[in-house]
Amino acid sequence: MAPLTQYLLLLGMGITTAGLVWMLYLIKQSLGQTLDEPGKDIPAESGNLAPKPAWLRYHVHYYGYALLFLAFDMEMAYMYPWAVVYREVGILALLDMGVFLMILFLGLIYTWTQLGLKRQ
Amino acid sequence: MISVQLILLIIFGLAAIWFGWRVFMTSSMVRSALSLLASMVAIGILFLVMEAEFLGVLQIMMMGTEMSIMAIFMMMYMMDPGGLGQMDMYHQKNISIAAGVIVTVFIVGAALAADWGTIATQFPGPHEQNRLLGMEILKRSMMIFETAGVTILTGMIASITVALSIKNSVEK
Amino acid sequence: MTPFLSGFMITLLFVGGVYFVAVLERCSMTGNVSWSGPARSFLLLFAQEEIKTRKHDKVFFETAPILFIGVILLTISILPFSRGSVVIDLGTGALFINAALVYIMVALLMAGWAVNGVYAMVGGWRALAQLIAYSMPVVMALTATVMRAESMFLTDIVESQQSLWNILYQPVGFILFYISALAIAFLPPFDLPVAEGELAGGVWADLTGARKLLFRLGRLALVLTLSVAVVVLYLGGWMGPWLPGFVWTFLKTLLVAASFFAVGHFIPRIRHDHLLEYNWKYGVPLALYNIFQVGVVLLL
Amino acid sequence: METTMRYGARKGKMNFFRRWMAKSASRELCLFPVPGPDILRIYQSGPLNGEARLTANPREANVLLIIGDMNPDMAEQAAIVYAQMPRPRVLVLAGPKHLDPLPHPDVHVALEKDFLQTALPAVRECLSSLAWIDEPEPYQPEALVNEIEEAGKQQGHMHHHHHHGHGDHGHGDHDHSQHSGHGHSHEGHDHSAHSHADHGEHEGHDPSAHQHGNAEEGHNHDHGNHDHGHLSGHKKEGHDHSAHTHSAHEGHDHSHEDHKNHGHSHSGEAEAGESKGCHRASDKPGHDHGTHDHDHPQHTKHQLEGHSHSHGQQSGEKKDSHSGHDHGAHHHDHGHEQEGHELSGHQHGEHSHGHEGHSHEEHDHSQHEEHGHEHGGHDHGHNHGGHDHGHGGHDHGSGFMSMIAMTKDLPRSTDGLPMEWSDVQFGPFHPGMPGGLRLSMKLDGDTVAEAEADQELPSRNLLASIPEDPAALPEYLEAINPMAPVTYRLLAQKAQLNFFDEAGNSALTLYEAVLLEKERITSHLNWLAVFATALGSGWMRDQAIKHYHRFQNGIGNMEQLSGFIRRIKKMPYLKLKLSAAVHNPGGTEKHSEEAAGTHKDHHHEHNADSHSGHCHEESGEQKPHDHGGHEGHEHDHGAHGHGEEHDHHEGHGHSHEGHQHGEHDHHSHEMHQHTGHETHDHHEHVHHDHASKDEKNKVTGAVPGQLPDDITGPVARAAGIEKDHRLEEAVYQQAGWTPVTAAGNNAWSRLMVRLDEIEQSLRFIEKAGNDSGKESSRKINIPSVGMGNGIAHIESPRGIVTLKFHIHEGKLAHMHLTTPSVALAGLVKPVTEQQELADALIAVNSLDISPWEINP
Repeated sequence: MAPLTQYLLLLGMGITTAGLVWMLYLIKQSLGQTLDEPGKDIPAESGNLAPKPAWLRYHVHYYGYALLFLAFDMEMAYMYPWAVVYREVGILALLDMGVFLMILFLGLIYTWTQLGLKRQ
Repeated sequence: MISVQLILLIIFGLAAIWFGWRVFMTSSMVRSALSLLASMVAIGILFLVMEAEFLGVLQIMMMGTEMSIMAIFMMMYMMDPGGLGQMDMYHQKNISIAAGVIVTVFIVGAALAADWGTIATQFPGPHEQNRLLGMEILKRSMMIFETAGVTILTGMIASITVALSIKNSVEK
Repeated sequence: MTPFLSGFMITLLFVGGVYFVAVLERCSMTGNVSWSGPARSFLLLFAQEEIKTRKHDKVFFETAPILFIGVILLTISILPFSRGSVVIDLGTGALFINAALVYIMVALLMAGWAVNGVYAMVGGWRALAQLIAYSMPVVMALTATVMRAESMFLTDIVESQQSLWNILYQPVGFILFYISALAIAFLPPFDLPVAEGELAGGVWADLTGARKLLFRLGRLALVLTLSVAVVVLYLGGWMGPWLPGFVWTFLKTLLVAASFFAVGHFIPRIRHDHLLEYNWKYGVPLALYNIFQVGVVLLL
Repeated sequence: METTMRYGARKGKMNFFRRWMAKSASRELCLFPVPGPDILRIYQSGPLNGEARLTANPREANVLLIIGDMNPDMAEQAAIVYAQMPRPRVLVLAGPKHLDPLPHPDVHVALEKDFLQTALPAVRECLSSLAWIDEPEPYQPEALVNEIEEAGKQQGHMHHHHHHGHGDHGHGDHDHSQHSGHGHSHEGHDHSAHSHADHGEHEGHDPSAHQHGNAEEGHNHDHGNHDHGHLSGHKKEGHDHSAHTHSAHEGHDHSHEDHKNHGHSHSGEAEAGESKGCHRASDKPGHDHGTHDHDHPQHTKHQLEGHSHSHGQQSGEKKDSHSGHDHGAHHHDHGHEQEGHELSGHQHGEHSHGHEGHSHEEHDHSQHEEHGHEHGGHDHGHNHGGHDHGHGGHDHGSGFMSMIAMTKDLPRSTDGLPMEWSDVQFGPFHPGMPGGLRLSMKLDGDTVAEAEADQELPSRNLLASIPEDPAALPEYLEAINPMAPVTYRLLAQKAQLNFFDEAGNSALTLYEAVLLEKERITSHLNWLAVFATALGSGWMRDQAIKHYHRFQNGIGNMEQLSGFIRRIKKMPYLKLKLSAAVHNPGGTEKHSEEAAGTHKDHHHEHNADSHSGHCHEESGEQKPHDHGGHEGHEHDHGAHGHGEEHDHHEGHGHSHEGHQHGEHDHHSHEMHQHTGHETHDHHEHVHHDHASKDEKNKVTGAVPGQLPDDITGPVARAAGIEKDHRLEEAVYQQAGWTPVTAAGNNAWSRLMVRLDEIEQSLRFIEKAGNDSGKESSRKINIPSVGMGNGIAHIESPRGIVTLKFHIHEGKLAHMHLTTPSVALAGLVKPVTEQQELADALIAVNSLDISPWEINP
């Protein structure tokens, strides 16, 4: 299969899924409308009417990890092509990637020592 | 096949631009961040359409997490992240419009003026591309690759230091 | 096998697999096997009203379920069920799995945000935390399988296990991937985004009717997908004596899926901070060790 | 069964497809039990096997199951649940025929054992035949509609408010709409008056505030300016303003009076200002102060939502006085106005920059620290936050919104970031909480900033009518608390004996003790099921339910239960989850305390060991663990408990000596704490970077510092404090009974204590089994006349319950019940502070607060 055909297939699958979901919605709609009642549209909160919208400045306590993750995420870009040719290149690849990963690992250890590996 | 590619290119190119525009047209921070994600995915699809599979998939994968992480920071640091107040997202409107127009003109000009050469008809398949990319990293661009490592390390240390400094100063 | 036949087989296996996973899930929840239970659950949600919460984010509310189920279907379509029986054999299959599964988190995050309720929102952001925790070990474990196969084709990865399955060749990688798969599918003990006793359903607490149905269905498909992924990457895929390939895949998949549900029964829900901490303090170094180990063994 | 499902059916005609679907789906019953699954279990004789399942939230349910009568408040919340359920839905009332504001039930059954077996077929019938009807009616009871209107107003406000942000509206009317009753036009200068008063007071009274002195001064000044700007909008208040400032300067007493003339908001401000000086001096300011504290975190939101915020507060705590309310609104308006200013581009730029920079920093700091244990100079920091904010706005008058300016007001998290806190309710119908318990939290992201268990009794309507006849007391008390009916009945009988019986022998008989222990087992198992739900362990929950039903039916198997308990103790990760050290950024002090605990332990332990070699099985088991373990906390308590335990033991023999001894111990303990404190601080400073283990740690569910004296029951015993009323009962003494203690004061040790108590009770019952016999025929002669008091204590599964009543002329004149849950509810705040949401819920759960005895 030519690569482009594959992508078209993937795209087609995505569109088909969306179409099926849309059909599901249509069938569901034919089963009756939602009756509008007071309180029904308020998010369920253990028997309370949630007093206000939840969209606030939500404090995400793991932002330290998130930053670390961003840095490590970059490394993935190199890892995959490297893995494909690893056997072909041999020891040089191991050393190269070893150095690269050691550098990253240093960053992890640094964060660790800075107490960054915990909830903030 | 070229025509299909062209159509897809146009569709997803426009989608990328449209989502990019949506980034600024919504007042919800999370929606804004995820609009950017959608725009990036559209660009990733453009890579796929141009049969640079690794780049495309990588783009789609990395942006998924990175834009989500951007969403948390946008939500944490912006007022009214939900946009329920219909607050305007743009400031200095005139300057921005001017800058936007100038840059667009410049880019379009550059694109039209550049000599793009002949369209490649023969190119390696995805697997071969991956292999060649790996070879490139390990042979010719090894220094760049290792430098990138050090750059990432610097970035990591810098970001952690900055992020934790507020906290440490509070604790001390 | 002709493409048509293999397509048919795959669809059959997929639908049957999802149903079977549904039975397993129900069994893990209620403790007794009920073959008609999932169908009744389906009808219950089907007959239910659609409730949209006040001031919800319309775009997210509509797209999150589609995105969720969509990426799962795309993922399963690139997984080989048997030799030659794969819908799309992508040249970067191993990477694609990872890319698609990232969007599970995005869908959860969107759904959590869309509802505009605190329970859901906490769940949504927990989903992101979970991804930040498990993502690195998954990527690195996948890389190690690619190293052995010298290719990102999933079929090549299966073929590379001809002599020895990856579960034995790189056990550390298998353990990391297996645990991460649980986290990707937010199954207990990693069900933080939808924790019942904490968030009363979290991300999908306020979804009803079709949207809930899509999420539930999507999660079943997700469990199946991840089980197949574990089989393909570590359990030698379709390989096995006597029986045809797809039967082996199916059997192994169900075994893995059953084990997925069993694990959660015996471990309490992991704490959010532990999840992050353990993954970064132990998971990442272990994953690096795994790469190193595979690298050394490959060169010997 | 005559029902129409008017409020439960979907609109539409029944056709073939729908009928088939409804019929199939009707076999899938998803129950949402109200008040909770734990109450439902009491009426079940076995687990729900396949015929129905319980759901975690009303959205998934198609059957709302109301179990028993409940007070109007709870009924209203049940109505909310009903309203939030998607149709088709069935309402089942077990017990009451009708419960306002819920509609007429679709299925009604008597509240009896296994009522579900009669209810479920009827429910199925309803769902399969009436899922769609032609004329369904929207369910809109008045109570609900009113409440939602309130909420709707808030929303409207929010919008409104944000438009304000753009500067397209005047400011005044905003307020108007909200405080229709109050003097609405004073916002701005009110505030100024307030600030002045504050200021004066600070300099005069509050020494702690001095460090902020200079910042404040500049502050005040600027603020005045600002007000002027504001007043241009509200012309007629012009002189009021000046008057205010004056009065404020003269002294707060004066201003207070002055304010009163103006209306609510004024007095509110003045009081708030005043209360700073005299916190708990008089009733009224104290109260205000309370409300003020509350305002604090919400204050943040004023900027964003201002109004909705104060509203929310009002609805959340109806008891709050108006003053508190107004105050909140005030701040809001204030900040808000500035926003308007900024955006409309008014040039107020004269104000200096310097302000926002440094004073701000200090400020936040103080605010942050105070927030944990309010009271201090809370309002103080608060007000200033408000001021600062205004300032920032001015500085950036060029039309660009400054982040620094806008975030000044927000409460600071422990990492110093300004965030908004959301008010969330966990209860009364939360799947991971005891049914009926209301837990409200302020969440900073997913971390608990503040939590509180509402002191509201689910069966309050019962309590309102104390029976006149003393003979009816046992039945009456039995009905109050469905979670421990036997205990409460025994309690009443004991009190009666204490009063009426000539012999004056109100001690428990062996038979009664066995009953009590049986109830302890079932109570603990029922708790375990809820706890396991919160933990997320399906296996543990299912097993606990299974064993619960077995014991309830009297066919409990000791072997199997012991096996189950052993498996829980060995469950992987459980101990780590419940007792592992967590990072707690807020608790610098707590940490040192804990570390100090480690120091002090050693001494304690020495004492204890040297005094007697007697060692408890439980503590013996725990001790090696603790030594190996990494948390000082557990360790500390282990030793501590040990010490006390021994004291107690000796105290039994020769009470005097034992007592003295205990006191002595206590002393040394305190001293050590001191020294430990200092040394530890030092230590921390030196090794700041490597202190991954010495980090500020907190353990799930741990109570910082000393456990309050009024805590009894398993929670106290888990902290090593041997408080158990059974020690004073002859039956137990004869059996050589000693209480189970643990050495942790955290969720894990509480779990362990309860599990061990289950086993202990089993052994007790087994031992008593031979000679307990039938109920001894103790007849109580209840005379028709007489006067006096009756009193009884009993060790309930949650701690010591005390009943006192006063009888006048043969009639029950007065009754007072002291229950352990009231004291336990007081622990909610300390155990949840700065915990992640899940940990906080587990911590609260580990206390086993029974909502049925929370505010008798």
